[in-house]
Amino acid sequence: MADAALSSPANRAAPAKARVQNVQAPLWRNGLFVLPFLVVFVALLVVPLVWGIWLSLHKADAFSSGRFVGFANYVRLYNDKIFWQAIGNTFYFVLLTVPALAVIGLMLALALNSRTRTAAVLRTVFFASSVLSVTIVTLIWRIVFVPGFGLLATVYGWFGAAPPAFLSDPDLVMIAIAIATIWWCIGLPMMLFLSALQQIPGDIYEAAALDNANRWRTFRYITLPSIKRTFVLVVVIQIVLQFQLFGQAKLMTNGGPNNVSKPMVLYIYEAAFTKWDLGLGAAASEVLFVLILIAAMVQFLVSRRKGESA
Amino acid sequence: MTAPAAPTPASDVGRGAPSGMVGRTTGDRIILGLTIALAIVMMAPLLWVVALSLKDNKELMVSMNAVFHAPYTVQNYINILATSSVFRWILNSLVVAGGLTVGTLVLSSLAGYGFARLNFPFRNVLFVIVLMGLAVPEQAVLIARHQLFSWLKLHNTYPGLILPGLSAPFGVFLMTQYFRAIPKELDEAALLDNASRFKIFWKVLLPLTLPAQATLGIFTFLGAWNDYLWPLISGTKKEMYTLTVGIASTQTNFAQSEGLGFLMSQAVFAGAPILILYLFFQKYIVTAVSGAAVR
Amino acid sequence: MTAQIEITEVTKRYGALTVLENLSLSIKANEFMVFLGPSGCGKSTLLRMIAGLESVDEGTIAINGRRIDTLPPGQRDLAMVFQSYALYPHMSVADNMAFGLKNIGVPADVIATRLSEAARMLEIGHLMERKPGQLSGGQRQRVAIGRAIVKEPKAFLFDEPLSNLDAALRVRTRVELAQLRHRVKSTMIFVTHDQIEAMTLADRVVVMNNRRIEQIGTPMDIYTRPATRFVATFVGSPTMNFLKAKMDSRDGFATLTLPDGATLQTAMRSDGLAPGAYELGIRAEAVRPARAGETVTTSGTVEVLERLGDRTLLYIRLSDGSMIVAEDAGLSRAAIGDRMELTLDGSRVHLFDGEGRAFHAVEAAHG
Amino acid sequence: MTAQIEITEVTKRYGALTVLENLSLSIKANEFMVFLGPSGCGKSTLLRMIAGLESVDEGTIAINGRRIDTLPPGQRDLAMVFQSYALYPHMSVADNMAFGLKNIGVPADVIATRLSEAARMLEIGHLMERKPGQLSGGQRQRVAIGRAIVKEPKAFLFDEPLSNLDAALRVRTRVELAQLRHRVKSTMIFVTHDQIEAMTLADRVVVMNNRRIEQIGTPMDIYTRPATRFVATFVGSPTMNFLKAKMDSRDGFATLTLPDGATLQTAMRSDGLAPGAYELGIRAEAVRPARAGETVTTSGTVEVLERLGDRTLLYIRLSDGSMIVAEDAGLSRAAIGDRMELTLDGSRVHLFDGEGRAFHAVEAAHG
Amino acid sequence: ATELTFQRFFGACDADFGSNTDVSKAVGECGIITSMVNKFNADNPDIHVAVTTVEWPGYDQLTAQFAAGDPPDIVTIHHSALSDYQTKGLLLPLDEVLAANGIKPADFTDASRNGVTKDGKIYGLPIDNWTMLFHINMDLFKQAGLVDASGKPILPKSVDELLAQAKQFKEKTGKPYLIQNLANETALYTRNLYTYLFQQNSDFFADPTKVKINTPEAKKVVEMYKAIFDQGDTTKDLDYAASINAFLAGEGGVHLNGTWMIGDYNASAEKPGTALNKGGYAVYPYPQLFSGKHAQYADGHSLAVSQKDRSEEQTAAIGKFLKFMADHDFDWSRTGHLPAMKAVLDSAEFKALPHRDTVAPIAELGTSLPGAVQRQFAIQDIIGQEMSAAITGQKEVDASLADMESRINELLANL
Ligand SMILES: Nc1ncnc2c1ncn2[C@@H]1O[C@H](COP(=O)(O)OP(=O)(O)OP(=O)(O)O)[C@@H](O)[C@H]1O
Ligand SMILES: Nc1ncnc2c1ncn2[C@@H]1O[C@H](COP(=O)(O)OP(=O)(O)OP(=O)(O)O)[C@@H](O)[C@H]1O
Ligand SMILES: [Mg+2]
Ligand SMILES: [Mg+2]
Repeated sequence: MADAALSSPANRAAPAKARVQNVQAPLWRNGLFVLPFLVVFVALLVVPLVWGIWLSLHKADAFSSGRFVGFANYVRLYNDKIFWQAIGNTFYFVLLTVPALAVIGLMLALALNSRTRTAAVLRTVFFASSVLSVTIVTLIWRIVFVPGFGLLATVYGWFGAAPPAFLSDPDLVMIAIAIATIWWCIGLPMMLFLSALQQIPGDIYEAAALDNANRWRTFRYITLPSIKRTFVLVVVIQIVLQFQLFGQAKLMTNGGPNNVSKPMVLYIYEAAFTKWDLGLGAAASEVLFVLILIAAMVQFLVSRRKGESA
Repeated sequence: MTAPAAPTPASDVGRGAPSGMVGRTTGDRIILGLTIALAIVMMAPLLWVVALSLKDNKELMVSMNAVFHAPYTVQNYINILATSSVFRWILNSLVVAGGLTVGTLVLSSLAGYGFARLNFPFRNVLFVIVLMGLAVPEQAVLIARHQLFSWLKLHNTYPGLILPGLSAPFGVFLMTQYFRAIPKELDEAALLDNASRFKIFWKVLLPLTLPAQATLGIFTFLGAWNDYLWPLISGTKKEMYTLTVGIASTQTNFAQSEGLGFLMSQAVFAGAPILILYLFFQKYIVTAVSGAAVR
Repeated sequence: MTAQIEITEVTKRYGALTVLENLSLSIKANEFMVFLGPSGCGKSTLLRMIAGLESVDEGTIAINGRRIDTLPPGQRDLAMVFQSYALYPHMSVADNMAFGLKNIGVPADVIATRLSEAARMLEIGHLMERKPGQLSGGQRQRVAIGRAIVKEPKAFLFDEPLSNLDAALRVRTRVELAQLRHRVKSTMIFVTHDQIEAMTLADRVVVMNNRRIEQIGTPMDIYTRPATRFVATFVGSPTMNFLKAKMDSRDGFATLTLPDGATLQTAMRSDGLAPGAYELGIRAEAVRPARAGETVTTSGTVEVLERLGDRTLLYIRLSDGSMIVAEDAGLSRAAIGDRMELTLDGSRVHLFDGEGRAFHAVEAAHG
Repeated sequence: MTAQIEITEVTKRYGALTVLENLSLSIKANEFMVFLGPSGCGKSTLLRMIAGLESVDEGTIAINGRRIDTLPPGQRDLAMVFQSYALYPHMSVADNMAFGLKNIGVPADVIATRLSEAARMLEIGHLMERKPGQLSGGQRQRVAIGRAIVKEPKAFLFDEPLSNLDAALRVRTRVELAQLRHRVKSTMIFVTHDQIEAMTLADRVVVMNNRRIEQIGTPMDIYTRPATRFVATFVGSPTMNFLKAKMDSRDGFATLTLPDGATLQTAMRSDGLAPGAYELGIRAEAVRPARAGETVTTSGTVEVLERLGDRTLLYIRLSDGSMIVAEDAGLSRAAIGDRMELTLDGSRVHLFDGEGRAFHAVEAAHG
Repeated sequence: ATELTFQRFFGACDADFGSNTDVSKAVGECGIITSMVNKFNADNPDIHVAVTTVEWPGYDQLTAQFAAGDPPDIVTIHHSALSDYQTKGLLLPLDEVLAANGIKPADFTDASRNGVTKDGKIYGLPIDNWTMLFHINMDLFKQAGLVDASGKPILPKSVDELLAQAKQFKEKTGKPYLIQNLANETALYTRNLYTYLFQQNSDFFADPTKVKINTPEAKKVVEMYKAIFDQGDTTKDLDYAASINAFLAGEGGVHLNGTWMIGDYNASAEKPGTALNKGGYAVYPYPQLFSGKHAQYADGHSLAVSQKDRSEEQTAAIGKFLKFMADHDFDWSRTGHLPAMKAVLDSAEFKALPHRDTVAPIAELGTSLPGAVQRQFAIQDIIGQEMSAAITGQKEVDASLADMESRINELLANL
């Protein structure tokens, strides 16, 4: 018995040692490289996420652990007109900004895709706003939109006209927020398109020139198909980003008038920090998460299809 | 992601454009003209804000049009500097943004190398989970995270401000992509040179990721510097304010119009360092953006 | 339709760098003209100027007597095949070929006819619905040619179209191109830095170097009677052997004394030649191991031996230290380290004087 | 230090795909062995298995009698030169070369000596402080070799090290490599799909195709006595001509009847050959335009003509429609469309039967 | 020294008052409170009060701090927000501390004492009361013929009168009668509604956990504001800052704004060349338009103390600080707010402050919501949103009121 017990590990070790060496073999040891990040990732993202889901099943405020209520919070969300409105607002906002960002970004990239000094300066100009924080962006745009003495009013004043009430007309507030957002975010799509344009080999443009293609046909038949994937990518990235609208709405209109500019994230924030209804806020968070996850899955599928065909 | 070459200078950006071709100039000029016009529209709000910040508050209170004529003053900026805490806030922002940047670089590089180059049990599953983390908006975990940090007594500490940012998977994603683009022969050559896995990472591959490090570093730094929501609810003591929160806190209750110029100077003050940083690192940022997404 | 192309005193600069200077060249209708030269000598630039992809700084380019250097590329009625083929990656082969025709509003039925014609000629009929990404290198190459053919242009411009193919395919495609050239009657300009391509395809070769044209002539001309030492070096593989030599005249023919004291009687008339120091140029195929009884010109030791199958190249170190390459049969019995006696063929020598002027034993070749 | 390498019944699979199957091979100490084969045949895979960069699924690899396939790559005492060179881009040339030595704790003075030795041998002394990015292709190649040399490995492994060089440089580097090989005494394994490299460099060539070894032999062996039709096709440029032929025996030698009715008396013993249908293989250099008075084997029309300078290749369409390539002198007077009478050299023919077995007129070559 | 943390809004003004200890020299909310703390620190070397300023109103942050278990010692809280924290047991009852320092609840004005008293205990030191006022541009009123013989503005006494006067005002001056900040705003709407519900004796918070606001009284108020809006008798698209500018520029007759603006407007009126200097500036409580109780909505600021473990010295120091603040209530009342201490209200020096004669009645008129009503800031948002929807015509009045009621009740039901 003892002998067998002693010898068996050795026996087992022998073939293990003789086992073919493979530099690609999975080894626990290799996992050490990703471990530090995984610890932080799990502790600060996965755990809060799970905790958030748990919380969403509770009636809880910031100061007490709360009591289990099952899906009651979700039922409340379902019955809450404002929540539906917030979802609608969010989609409306995405609809306002994403196509504009994609199209304007592409136009700018096309116009600035050259090696001149001017183009370099203009690229800087169009990207510069992207580095500002939301606090500053909204401050700037409030000053632009403010009735009476804002930049817009001043400019309109030169022509003796009164500007539209961008921050109080229910039909215009979302557009105002969208304008500020586009101004703020245009740099990223532009850069993505620029880099995509640069990956189009110059010689197919030369071939097209020899093929007598005019500017429009060159764009339509050469450029556009070549950046199709980037276009999809930009759209998906922007959908995910714009879904998370918060700062602009909170700081420019605080969701008003009458919630027409209240996006989901602001709803969540208010539920948690104004109404102290953590459970409700957490439930709304999960809904947002699911919506964004769907968008991200689309992105994943798109990029995977890209990987397959590449 | 392109192969890890030296970062292309920004002036190289227009490579794809046909350059010496005969013909087609008027059209180009019209487009350039329109673009410049749009750029001016783009810049107008910024210039307006800068102009406002250089005006005396009292004068602006009477009429906003004062902005179009002299006198201009830097008094608003002097007032900001006199708010003694501002330097503390800048320090806090530097510590938080810097700490987060360094931490992100370290964690992302290690993990990126691991995911890109090494095989270990459950690697693919873990990578997909991390990728799914990209879809988790910060706001979705805000509440739970705040509670967690309360229990851990991490609020109003530097770790409390830095740690949440470290969990963002974007850096890992970026670095993984970047490591994957480095030719595998380099690892293999080093393996034949008897180098350990860590040595390959540290001595052979890491130096090649410098452009990506610069990119990720800049983005992380910018993001941390401009973050508003988390510092607002975690760094709640004056001496733990970051610059964004601090500047927001000085805005007077209900009397903004008194201090319009002052308010604008704060906007400029908080935005300027980051804009300068941007201009300074522009070429990296440009390649970074390009590299990060396409492919 | 074909084109006679006249390039007159053309100059091209990139900033301070002058790439081409005062270059003139006349290409006959239906001629297959090859631009040959080392990398960076301006071949592509010249071709692209003809195509309209680069502007002309000075001088003019005319086709059939009409000046074209001010026209945009699309209106010059030329077709170009790029080194990278520049196929539109997202269009099918058929669409690639039809794009240029659609742009100028050619009727659909004409397009269809031309496409099927070209597809038949190039044997790419079964590929018409594929995307370029689904084609092999050689197939892409043929599609690129097909795209040029359907336009029925006045002239074809090729910029190193074979250099992206692997060795075996390159040889095959070269042969196909040579066949094609006799089916499609049109002026063709072909850029390459591969002298074999130039030799095998051209009616005439323009050898370019360093902003200038070194020589224009038929392939055999430039091989057998290189105008300059550069042309002699650049054309032919292995490279021509060069040896220092002292020239004397004997019986109206030049006699050479090599550095190791050996003498070589040449078939070169010494009429116009001043006796003195020259550089002797001789190709490997004119240097052979001496057979029993043959006159031995010089001798040395075999240092490297390259068996190419049908022949063997011997790299031989002469007693004065210089290296000479000799050609032997495929089944050569030579081995490294062997002492080897060599015969130089005096009827195939070239002399180059200090100014780079060349003198040849062979009279102007036919063709 | 050198290595005798024994590969025994090695099999390699990627998932369901079997890349190598039951392959055995023995490489002698100090031998220069070339793996030759078409793209994707598994050459690199085999090399990388020797290096330890790929695992061995079945079978063993031993060096000097010691099994190494279970050792990590760093401990096998081999050096590898990659196709892309894989130089560490951020390290100077000197650091690149020293990296492997430092990793195993070689003393600094030894490193310095080895580095300067290698630098002298490869003439890269002036490049030692540069980064790889500042080197030309050829220089990088030499640095990569230098990095291998300083390790003083038991064997060198080369994976297509010349394929990233341009044509001229490739020829030059090939010659350099041949010279180096006589200075550094070590076993060398060299992977290529370029038959000229294989022919000119190898002591022995392993011709691989489709998971298997087709033939192992000296370059002359595989050129003159290819074991299979595949080898015959793959080795030699232009590719061997193939014609259908009916074999009969006359006086103990094989006589062939070609499709156009022409007959060819060969120097091949017909002892072991069953009369019947075969494929005749004959290289271009054994097919010549018949000179006056010579026996004419067959005739056809010149369709393509490739002037290579020292010789001319004639692509001739025979009356039955098949194409044959013949070799003529550099100054050949043939022109396209000419009717041409050909002599086939009966002492240099090969026959391939239906199973792909080969029979040769030439006896085993020397060497 | 004993360290106390004091968290407040009112902004930062270290540039002007960072080292000022002479409270009488300070002006404005920020300047005065900064100077007061400076002076306290100077007077009490054994205590150090460290100030954290937060963005107004700072409750998100405060909530976060309480949740994190690390709240400041002393914090500014609106009377209306006290119960949120008090009901969670987060605040320290101050009765003992105040008593120990000689501050008696009876010293407070009624409005203030009611504002800080919850369940019979005092949870904050009241420092002021504030309310909304009619800030009047006398020049335009004169042009509109709305000034009586004694030079006092004529204010309406009923809804109809209000509408008529507004119409008259517009005809005479070409400018709107009211300047309201209707953009990006909820507080103004809510305060207006509360005021006129009080004036109709509507007891909409009879049950502090359930509102009853879908009532004819509420409808009357909303319809009145809608009529003003529809007739163009008010500015429409101004936000808070813009409304102040508009009033200063003489763009309308009456600015609905709080007590805190008195100082600024008065200063502007004294400066030659300004719109207010032309004909003068007057300020009054909201006019009584209905027949019920004379009342208007009021709130106040207080200093609350968080519930946490403290040493005796710390508690004593807090007491000392509160006492100091109570003693300097007059200085604070210079901001325009009404003092929280009866004695100050009655003092001559207070009465000598500009316009205090006309606004003093609000000490009596000022009414707040029942102290037990929680989440008043959240309720304010709901009311403001629905009212603005109704007034600007996005929604039917009835529908708004119905939604208003159900939303508030849903909020309160889920506390
Ligand atoms: N856009 C440009 N800007 C500056 N210099 C250029 C440009 N294009 C080409 N050159 C320079 O002009 C010279 C000629 O270039 P060209 O491309 O015509 O050479 P080539 O003969 O075609 O060489 P290769 O065989 O390598 O293609 C080179 O020295 C090159 O560096
Ligand atoms: N990691 C892998 N996974 C799956 N299949 C692979 C992998 N690596 C190589 N192969 C396949 O194995 C076969 C042999 O590949 P290998 O690289 O050895 O070819 P090779 O002879 O070196 O070709 P080349 O001359 O193109 O380099 C190929 O069919 C290839 O597709
Ligand atoms: Mg070129
Ligand atoms: Mg390979």
